[in-house]
Amino acid sequence: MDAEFINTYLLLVTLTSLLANAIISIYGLFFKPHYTKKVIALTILSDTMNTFAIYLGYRTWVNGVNPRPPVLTSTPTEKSISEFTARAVDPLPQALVLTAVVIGLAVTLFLVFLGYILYTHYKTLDMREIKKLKG
Amino acid sequence: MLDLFILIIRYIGLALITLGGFASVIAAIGFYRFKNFYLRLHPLTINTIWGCVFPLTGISLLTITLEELGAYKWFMAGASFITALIVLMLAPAGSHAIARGVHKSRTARVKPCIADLLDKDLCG
Amino acid sequence: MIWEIVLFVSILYLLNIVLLTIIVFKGPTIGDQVLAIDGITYGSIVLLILFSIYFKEPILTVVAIPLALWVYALDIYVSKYLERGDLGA
Amino acid sequence: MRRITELAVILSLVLGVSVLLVLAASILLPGIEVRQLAFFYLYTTINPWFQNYTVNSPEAVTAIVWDYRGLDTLFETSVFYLALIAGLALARGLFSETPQGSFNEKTHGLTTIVKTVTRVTAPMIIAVGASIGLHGHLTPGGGFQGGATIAVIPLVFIVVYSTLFLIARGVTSNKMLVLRSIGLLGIGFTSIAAFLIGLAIGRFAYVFQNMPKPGAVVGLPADINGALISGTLWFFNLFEMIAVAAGFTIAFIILLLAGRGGSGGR
Amino acid sequence: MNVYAETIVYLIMAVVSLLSVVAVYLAIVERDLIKAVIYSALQSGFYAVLYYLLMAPDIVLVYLPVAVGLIPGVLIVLISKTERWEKE
Repeated sequence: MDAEFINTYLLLVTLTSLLANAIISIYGLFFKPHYTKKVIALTILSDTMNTFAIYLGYRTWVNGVNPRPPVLTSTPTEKSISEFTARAVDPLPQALVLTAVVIGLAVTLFLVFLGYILYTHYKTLDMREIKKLKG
Repeated sequence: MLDLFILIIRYIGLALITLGGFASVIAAIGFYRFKNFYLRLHPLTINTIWGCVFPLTGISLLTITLEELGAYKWFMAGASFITALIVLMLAPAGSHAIARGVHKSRTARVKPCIADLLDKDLCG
Repeated sequence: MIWEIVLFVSILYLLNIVLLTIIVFKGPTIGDQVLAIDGITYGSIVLLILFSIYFKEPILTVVAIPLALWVYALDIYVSKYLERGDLGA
Repeated sequence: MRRITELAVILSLVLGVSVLLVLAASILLPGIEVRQLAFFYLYTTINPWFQNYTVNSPEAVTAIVWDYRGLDTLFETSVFYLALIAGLALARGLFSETPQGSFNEKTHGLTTIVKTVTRVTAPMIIAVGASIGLHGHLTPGGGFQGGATIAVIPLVFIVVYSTLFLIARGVTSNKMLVLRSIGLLGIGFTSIAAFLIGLAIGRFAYVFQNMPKPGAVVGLPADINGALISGTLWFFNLFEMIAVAAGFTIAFIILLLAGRGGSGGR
Repeated sequence: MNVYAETIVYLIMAVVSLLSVVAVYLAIVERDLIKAVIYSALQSGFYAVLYYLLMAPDIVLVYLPVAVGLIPGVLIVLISKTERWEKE
């Protein structure tokens, strides 16, 4: 049980928890009858997928030196730029997730409007009863 | 002289941070010991003032003595002090709003009850 | 010595977050849960700023201010729902 | 009891599968290196010795969002507005009636304490959002972040006061529509700014060009009087912030007006 | 001390994501939809801490207003206009 084994184990606990979150939210999305619960499960699923993308862009510590965010805080010289590229994490997944989060909010607003219109038509949001009503 | 001054500021900051850490754990235990919703407002206050506002002030005192942080250390001290001010303003208002909402909607009962002058039915 | 104290205090705040999370999971009413979420947020503000000191990255401090603001928003949503039942009124 | 059993099963599955994974595979773990593309982005995001490739912005994420992959972000912005407009179009036919009554301090909203605190802190929140948005090319932040931060304020005001309060103060959905259109037009004009300058002075230039490139020497300035603005990035952040905040405000006003006097469902 | 620091950072990541699993599970099985929204807000807070430790301050800044500030509000509006309990 050296330190490296424990570090790897803890990183994999994080990864597996994300996997479990994805599975649970997919279950909620398909098998829970209520519309609002489906919307909640959808937001959780999209958040989990975004977190996977961020996680794959992470880089681990080297000899006790932490990675740093992809923002250069000192004046750009040869030395600071090479130190920056040696430590900064991957900026590309962050840039992609950034727009995905805002689009997710717009889609949630759309689904909320749709749910309210469903309720004014059917007087219920339970999917089983809506299927029964057929009208 | 200046070194002594910096050292005093640094130790005050570290003391505030350490006290805040212990106070936050005590507040979390208090959430278990108090038995109903209205009493639990009290450990939340401990968590807010001792566990958040004072450590943030301590951090802002500590960071202005740390040369390792580079040119952005004044930014960090100012940002943590502003966060402390915002928490000091917003947390009591939030607690007040949630306590009033819960009491008006009668979701939580006053369980070990001596008197509830606002709403007699909630007692007991 | 500063870095050791910062790490030790961050573990205390992690303990605070875990204990309050259990309150959120078992608290009987909605009010308890919202109060515990407030406590979690105030704990994690200090946790994040402590790690910003430890990593020696001062720009990471920016994230603390929104964290303090939005939990207030959550408070008043729940409060207005419980008090009025209609958020627009 | 059933919940506790299910939770125990799930948590032990997570911990056990982690043991299997730690013994079996190391391919899913982040390593100590980044990929070559990320290395390129990090190396050239601000680099005085690579004038033909650099963006002159110390923040790599904003540089990727609005310069390296600016066209992607333009289309993502249009997808985002399509989703918003689809939601509004659903609501438009059903709830277009104007609200009855006027705002009354006594009967609408929460208590005086909450109202006062909200009134004091709202300018601070807007200032924080604007600083997050406009410093997006120097510190973490940008147009999307600042816009989403400012967009919480209308929702908080609607909840603490009332929808009628916002409408009485002149924040109506039509004005917000104008503001949002200004933001979108600003994004469009900024994306072809270098092209228009090139047309005016008769030199070759690309659409979505920021800094001068080999073969196209037209470009926007990297700094004004020594204050770094990174060419188009500052303008993109400003207009995106306005557009995002105004777009969400329209949606909240219409959503909170729709079918007033809800049952509450207690 | 630096060796412990790496382990402590990974430990916080692991604990926070394990707690988020519990929050997601309770959000899915809970019948009271207001409580489900509160659990989902808690999960969002944990993910924000996780993003911070994965060195993505930009994502934290956009994710906190959206997932803790706006989505619970919008969902509570939907619940207050429709129905609160999910039937068996």
